[in-house]
Amino acid sequence: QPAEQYIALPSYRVGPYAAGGSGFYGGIIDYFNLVNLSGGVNGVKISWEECETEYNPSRGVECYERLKTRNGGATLVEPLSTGVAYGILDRLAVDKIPMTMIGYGRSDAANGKVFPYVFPLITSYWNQAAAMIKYLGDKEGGVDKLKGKKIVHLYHDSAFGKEPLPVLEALSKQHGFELIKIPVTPPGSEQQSQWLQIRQARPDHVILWGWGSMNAVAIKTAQRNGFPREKILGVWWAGSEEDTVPTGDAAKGYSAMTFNTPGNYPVLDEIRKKLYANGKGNLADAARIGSVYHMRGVSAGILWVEAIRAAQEKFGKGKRVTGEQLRWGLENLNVDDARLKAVGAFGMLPSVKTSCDDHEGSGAVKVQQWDGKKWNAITPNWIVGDKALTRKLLEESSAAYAAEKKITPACLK
Amino acid sequence: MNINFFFEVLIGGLLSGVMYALVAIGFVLIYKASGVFNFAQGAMVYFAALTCVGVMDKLGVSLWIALPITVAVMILLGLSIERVVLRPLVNQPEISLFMATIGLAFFIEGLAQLAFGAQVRKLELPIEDVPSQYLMDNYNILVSQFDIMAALVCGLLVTSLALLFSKTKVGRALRAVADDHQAALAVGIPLQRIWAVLWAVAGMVALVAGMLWGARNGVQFALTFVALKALPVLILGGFTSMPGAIVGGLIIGASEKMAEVYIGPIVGGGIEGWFPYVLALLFLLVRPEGLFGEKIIRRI
Amino acid sequence: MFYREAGQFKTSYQADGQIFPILQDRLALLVLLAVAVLAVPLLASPYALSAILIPFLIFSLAAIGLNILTGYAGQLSLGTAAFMAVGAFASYNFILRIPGLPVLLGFVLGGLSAALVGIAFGLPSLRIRGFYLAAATLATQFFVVWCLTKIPYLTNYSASGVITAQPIVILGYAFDTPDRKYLLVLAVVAVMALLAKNMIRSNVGRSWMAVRDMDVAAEVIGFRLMRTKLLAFAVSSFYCGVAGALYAYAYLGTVEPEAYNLDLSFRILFMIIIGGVGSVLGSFLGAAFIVLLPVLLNVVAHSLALPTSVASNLELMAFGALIIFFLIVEPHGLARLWQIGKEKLRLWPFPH
Amino acid sequence: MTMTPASTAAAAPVAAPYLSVNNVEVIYDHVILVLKGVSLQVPQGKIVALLGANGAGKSTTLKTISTLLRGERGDVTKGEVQFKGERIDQLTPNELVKRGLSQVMEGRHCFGHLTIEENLLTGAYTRSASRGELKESLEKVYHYFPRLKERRQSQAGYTSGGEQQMCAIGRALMARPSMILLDEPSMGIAPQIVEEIFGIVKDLNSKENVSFLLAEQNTSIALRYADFGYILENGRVVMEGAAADLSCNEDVKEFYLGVSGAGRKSFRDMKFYRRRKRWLA
Amino acid sequence: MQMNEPEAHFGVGRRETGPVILDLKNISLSFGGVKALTDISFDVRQHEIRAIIGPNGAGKSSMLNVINGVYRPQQGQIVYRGEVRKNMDCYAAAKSGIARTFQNIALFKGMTVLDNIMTGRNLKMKSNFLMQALYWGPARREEIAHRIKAEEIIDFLEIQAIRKTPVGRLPYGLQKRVELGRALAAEPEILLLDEPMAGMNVEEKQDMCRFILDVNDQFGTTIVLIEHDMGVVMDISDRVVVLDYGKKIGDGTPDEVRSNQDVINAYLGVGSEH
Ligand SMILES: Nc1ncnc2c1ncn2[C@@H]1O[C@H](COP(=O)(O)OP(=O)(O)OP(=O)(O)O)[C@@H](O)[C@H]1O
Ligand SMILES: Nc1ncnc2c1ncn2[C@@H]1O[C@H](COP(=O)(O)OP(=O)(O)OP(=O)(O)O)[C@@H](O)[C@H]1O
Ligand SMILES: [Mg+2]
Ligand SMILES: [Mg+2]
Repeated sequence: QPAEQYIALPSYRVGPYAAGGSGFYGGIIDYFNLVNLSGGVNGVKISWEECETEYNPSRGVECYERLKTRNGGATLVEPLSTGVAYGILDRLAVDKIPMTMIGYGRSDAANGKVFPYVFPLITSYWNQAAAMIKYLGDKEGGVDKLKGKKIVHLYHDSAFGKEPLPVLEALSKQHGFELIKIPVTPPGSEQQSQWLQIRQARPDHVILWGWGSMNAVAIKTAQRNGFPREKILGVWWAGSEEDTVPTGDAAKGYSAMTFNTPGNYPVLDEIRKKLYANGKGNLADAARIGSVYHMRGVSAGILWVEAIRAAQEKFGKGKRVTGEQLRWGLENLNVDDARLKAVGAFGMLPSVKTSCDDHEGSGAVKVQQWDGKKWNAITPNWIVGDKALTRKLLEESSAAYAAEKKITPACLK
Repeated sequence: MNINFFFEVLIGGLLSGVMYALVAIGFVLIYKASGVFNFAQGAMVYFAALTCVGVMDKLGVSLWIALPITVAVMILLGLSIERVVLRPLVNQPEISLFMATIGLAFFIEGLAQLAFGAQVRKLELPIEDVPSQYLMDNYNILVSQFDIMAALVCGLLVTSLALLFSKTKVGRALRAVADDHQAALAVGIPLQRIWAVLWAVAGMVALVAGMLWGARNGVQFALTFVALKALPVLILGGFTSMPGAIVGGLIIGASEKMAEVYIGPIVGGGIEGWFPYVLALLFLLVRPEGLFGEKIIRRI
Repeated sequence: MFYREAGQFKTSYQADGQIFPILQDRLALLVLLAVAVLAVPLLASPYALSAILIPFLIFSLAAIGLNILTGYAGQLSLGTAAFMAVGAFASYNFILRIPGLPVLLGFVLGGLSAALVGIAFGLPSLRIRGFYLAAATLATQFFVVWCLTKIPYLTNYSASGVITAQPIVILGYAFDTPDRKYLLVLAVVAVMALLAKNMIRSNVGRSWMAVRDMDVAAEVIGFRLMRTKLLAFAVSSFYCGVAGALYAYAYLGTVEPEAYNLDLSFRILFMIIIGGVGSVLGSFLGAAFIVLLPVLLNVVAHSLALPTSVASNLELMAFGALIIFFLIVEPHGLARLWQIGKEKLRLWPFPH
Repeated sequence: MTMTPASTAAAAPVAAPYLSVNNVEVIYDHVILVLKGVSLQVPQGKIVALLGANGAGKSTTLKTISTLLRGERGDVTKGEVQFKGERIDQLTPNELVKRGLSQVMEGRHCFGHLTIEENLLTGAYTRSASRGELKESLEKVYHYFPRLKERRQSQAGYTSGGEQQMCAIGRALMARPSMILLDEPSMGIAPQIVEEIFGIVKDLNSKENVSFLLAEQNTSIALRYADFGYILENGRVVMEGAAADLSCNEDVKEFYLGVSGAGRKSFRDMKFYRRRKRWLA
Repeated sequence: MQMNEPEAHFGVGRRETGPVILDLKNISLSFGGVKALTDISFDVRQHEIRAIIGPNGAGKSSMLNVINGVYRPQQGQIVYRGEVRKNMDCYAAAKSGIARTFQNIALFKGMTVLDNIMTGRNLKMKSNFLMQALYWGPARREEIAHRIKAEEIIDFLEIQAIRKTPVGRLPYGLQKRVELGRALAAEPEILLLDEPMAGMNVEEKQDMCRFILDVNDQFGTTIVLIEHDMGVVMDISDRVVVLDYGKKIGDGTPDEVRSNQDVINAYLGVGSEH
């Protein structure tokens, strides 16, 4: 029996976040299928198993525990849920299974010395926040122009929404803009008072740090209160079709962060041609190919496959790598533009180069804008914020974690 | 204090309250008729809205054709709920019935997503959710015209249902059922038929709520959560009162917005989640049966 | 045939007052405990231990807690997860800030903090009843989670607002593997279940049930309503608090306040209703049902080779349908079903 | 023991039964066997009394007939019930009331939140009566129970025990049934009113040809007004016969009427606890 | 205790009626517009059996509710054991030895007969809840001691066979008996009985009378009794008070009351042969 590279996918396809889950995991699986069609990674096929978590930490842990021992042992896991990720965080090093947290989770996990098995790939919340301020500054004609401006941070009142606060606060002090923090109680299906407050404050920009149904409501309520959507900048969890389509025209002009450039790419064409044309696609609705969540899933797939490839380079080509070895692969990832071009995804995601110190590997993002039908990138180049600042915060925070957990920070081999 | 802003907050709050009341009505309907707290109301709101847009999508028809189809589906749903879930549970402990509605909620949620998929959809009603120009120009007050329509619909619904309950013999029979299933059966009230009708009506109310909330927030799973907004309204207004639902809605809506805007910033904000509950709770300490709820009879 | 009461005469009231008056039941329980302590850690896979049995036991404990309040004292509550959160976050802070504090004592202090919060939020129950109270307890749920996200001190100023449970070390012995954690949880749960059983067969338990069944009459007989209800809130919250601490320490490890959301409260409530309101055994059965059923359904649905989203939705529907099915079969829950089964067995083969 | 069930057969009603219960067996909660094959008949236009000690199964028998058993987790495992020559065990209570069979449940069961008058009006739910007719029926009930008229606007939950009992009976009358199942109508009612209630029963019976099956503990008055009687013990019919015959029976006299040889004994003079006598046990 | 042995009753003489133990003075109670009690005064002597009779809605149950503090009278005074109380509260009443049964049975439906009776003894239990949770030492001994008392009552009332049955499943008549048991368990000084014999046949009433008389004889418990069966009332009570429309219309020995014209008009009816 040929060796298979088995990956655990505790996914969610029902419940409040089903729309995101089905797009993201659909993208991953589409890419896996594509790779397998062309013979796998150096002949090693990728296999995976899904388990419904309903975005619930307790069920997620059960899924992880169940999936991890199947098929000779999982070599990678991605729950796409902060709660589930935290629930299994402690177990990873013991089980020797790396976990990626693509675009979510605690930002300080990028410190591989403290979190050897955790990979917040591409970019973390802190770098995103820094990039957002940089973008807003650029829009004004330079970050120094932010002085005296008012920026509202409208956030999901949870750990997720509060995560960027240290960065935003530091930057507000540094650049002299006023930061107004307005929380929205989850799930955020009513935001009249917040938007009245915003209208009252007359801010120059609104950062929408939202998740789930909160986003559509925010945009709709902004419209209802006559607040220009052009002044709203969402996080990447507020920047998918799922967030804008239900608002109809209200989202026209609204922009959001992303780590994928919207558009069409050869890899997507291949997915269409080789999979969906033959009824092998994972999405129920082929129109969602290339949507934000789907592309995010494809990107995850690409990075993982490249990590497998890297690990195979080191530990033996054409052989299944173990979780430990794949961890090495993830830590020594170098997906540059050439590599991206080779897999048909050049420009779709930033180049990613990881190391023990930097499990994130990039920190570059783009801004996209909704034109009423689809997302369009409005920054031609990848934006990177004040990385020195985020690095400092990262060191402090992960050191505190290490102290609490009695971990001696060190790089794994 | 900026008085204009104050009024905006107040009016915005009142109108949000109307939206809550819309959902609360569905709860009152079922509670009055069976003494059961219908946990599945939120799921029904989602189901109704999703069915409507799903039908539009799948069959490619207009809203005006999809609506009657959805109405039919909701009626069918109501009838089957009575037949399959409630009938075997007549005269059982309230808490078991409550639990059954929870099971029902899961079932409906699964069914809705199975039939029409989990993706978020938009629902466009002929009326746009933008500030009313007229009010803006003449009174310099910002009110969405959509909200005004919602208030009208809600008022109409409450009035007609309140009349149903207070003026007809069915209304009286329903109150009897809520008091004592067994005795209601004994006097010949056709419990089954009444429940079937009521659940069908509750389905319709859910449809109205689903359309309005769906148009406002998009048709998505989170619609099931709007029930959480309706609960404080219910306890404040009283589980058994139609007018209570609307008055409670207005009070809750206005006061939660006031609290968020004027108290929120002092304590770090985000108090909208619990403030209505605490408010309703404090109120209950004064009147344990809510504003218009039926007095709880404790006698030996 | 083998399950008989006949011939077992009680010669003392002490014997009759036992938790399991029937010999076969006592033996069965002993065997069960022996298996749970000796065989399970050896035989069960780490998966079964850490993903099924540990949460099952923890949820059972929380369900016992809620059952004390709702099942025995008749106060419907939807704030269980909040009390669990208080237990977890309080334990975390006590252990963090009092150097050298034994972990178990930390759990107890966590439980006591939860009990205090329980008493505070139980006060309205003196006037409010039924679904009104249930809806009002949601205030606890939202308020507590709000506090935990708003007060950085409680999460030790962690930027992401999560806490990371300290390693469990008791008397120098580290409970760090699934089987050790399992044994620790098992011990805590078994002891607390026994205590609950004791309370229920004594005067406190009777006072709770009296208040549940008819509070006016209970007052006339001489139970003090306020005391009884608040005690129920306190004890129940204590149980939930300890369960919450175990949930953080022995199960999740790293938790955010959101892990103790309304959804969790509801899950615990499902457990007691499905298992049996007013039954300690029911708490266990209900927890097993709610923990295991989704897993089973998940395995079944995903082995059918259906598209995943279809399988997931079917799973949800089957879960709902089974809840309804069991309620129709026995509205008083699995515990009652079990009891009826036993009664039939007792009479078998001569049913009447 | 002078009487065996068989020997009473001759005394059994001769008219075609209006209501007949044939050999029903009832189990509660799947395990508690309560009725062990009860058969009885009510001929049209007659009053039949169902007597028996606490727990004999009288209420269960009545609930079996009115199919209210389902709501209490009781199952009819054997036997059948016929009303006007049709099987009714599968019908809903609503259909039964429409066919003219009403039940007054034991233990009052008024709708606490409804006023007395509203309670009475719910009784007429199955009738499609005009306002005037309803008013007339109401007046009739008020005529029977003037006390109810005084309390018509009070919520039933706040009325006295006896008032609730009257309300429950009045409510059943509002349906204008042709057959009424009365479960302990005299319970908690002042003696004068008890006489009146039985007077009403007789009245309805003779003037409007309403048949009655009444479960009653007050044996003396029940036998005074009834045409036939059944005695239930432990879920079985142990004796049946014309009311007059039963009241002459020595055992009935001793155990149900409390009179023996020398007439009624004072309650104060009962020096012994009665060892309950059972025909079959 | 051997009260379940019938022989024991021979030779046990009735206790002498003692001094006034409970004195109700000018009690008035109304609910909104409904006047349940108007200016009622009567007393209860130690060891006596005091009956309250009257038509439905006369205010009998309300009277009992006033005595044990469920209702607060708007006017009037209660003198209990020489102490003046404006009104009682339930707990104080129970604490000072007043127990009762209810017209609409107020048993704890989900509990077994035994547990119901044990609740009656709650005021006599001293161990705190921690001890009970541990079920240890004194708590355990106490529990067993009270269990013995409860079993005596069960024997006395002849309900051994149903001791472990949840009371909700019992037929009406037995529930009444269990409720009496619960009241007796408190070993009260005054026992208030609200229609204890409703829904019983003669045989059962005879037993119930016997129970009441025995309690009265053996423990000297004072009994206040509401009952509609005139046979019972006239036979076993020492004095009878008659209420009608919330007013007192008669008070005296059974014979006096029986011949009181007001009482005959309002309640007994002419030709009542009881
Ligand atoms: N819901 C129930 N569940 C279990 N057992 C029941 C239930 N209802 C009644 N029983 C049992 O059935 C038997 C008969 O009860 P039933 O109420 O029919 O008696 P009854 O003759 O009406 O007595 P009473 O004169 O006291 O009203 C009793 O032993 C009782 O315990
Ligand atoms: N809590 C209350 N609220 C309003 N009215 C009440 C309340 N309690 C009693 N009443 C009224 O007071 C009057 C006396 O009631 P009570 O229960 O004392 O009568 P009773 O003499 O016991 O009658 P019965 O023999 O029918 O039980 C009744 O008319 C009743 O409706
Ligand atoms: Mg009966
Ligand atoms: Mg009374």
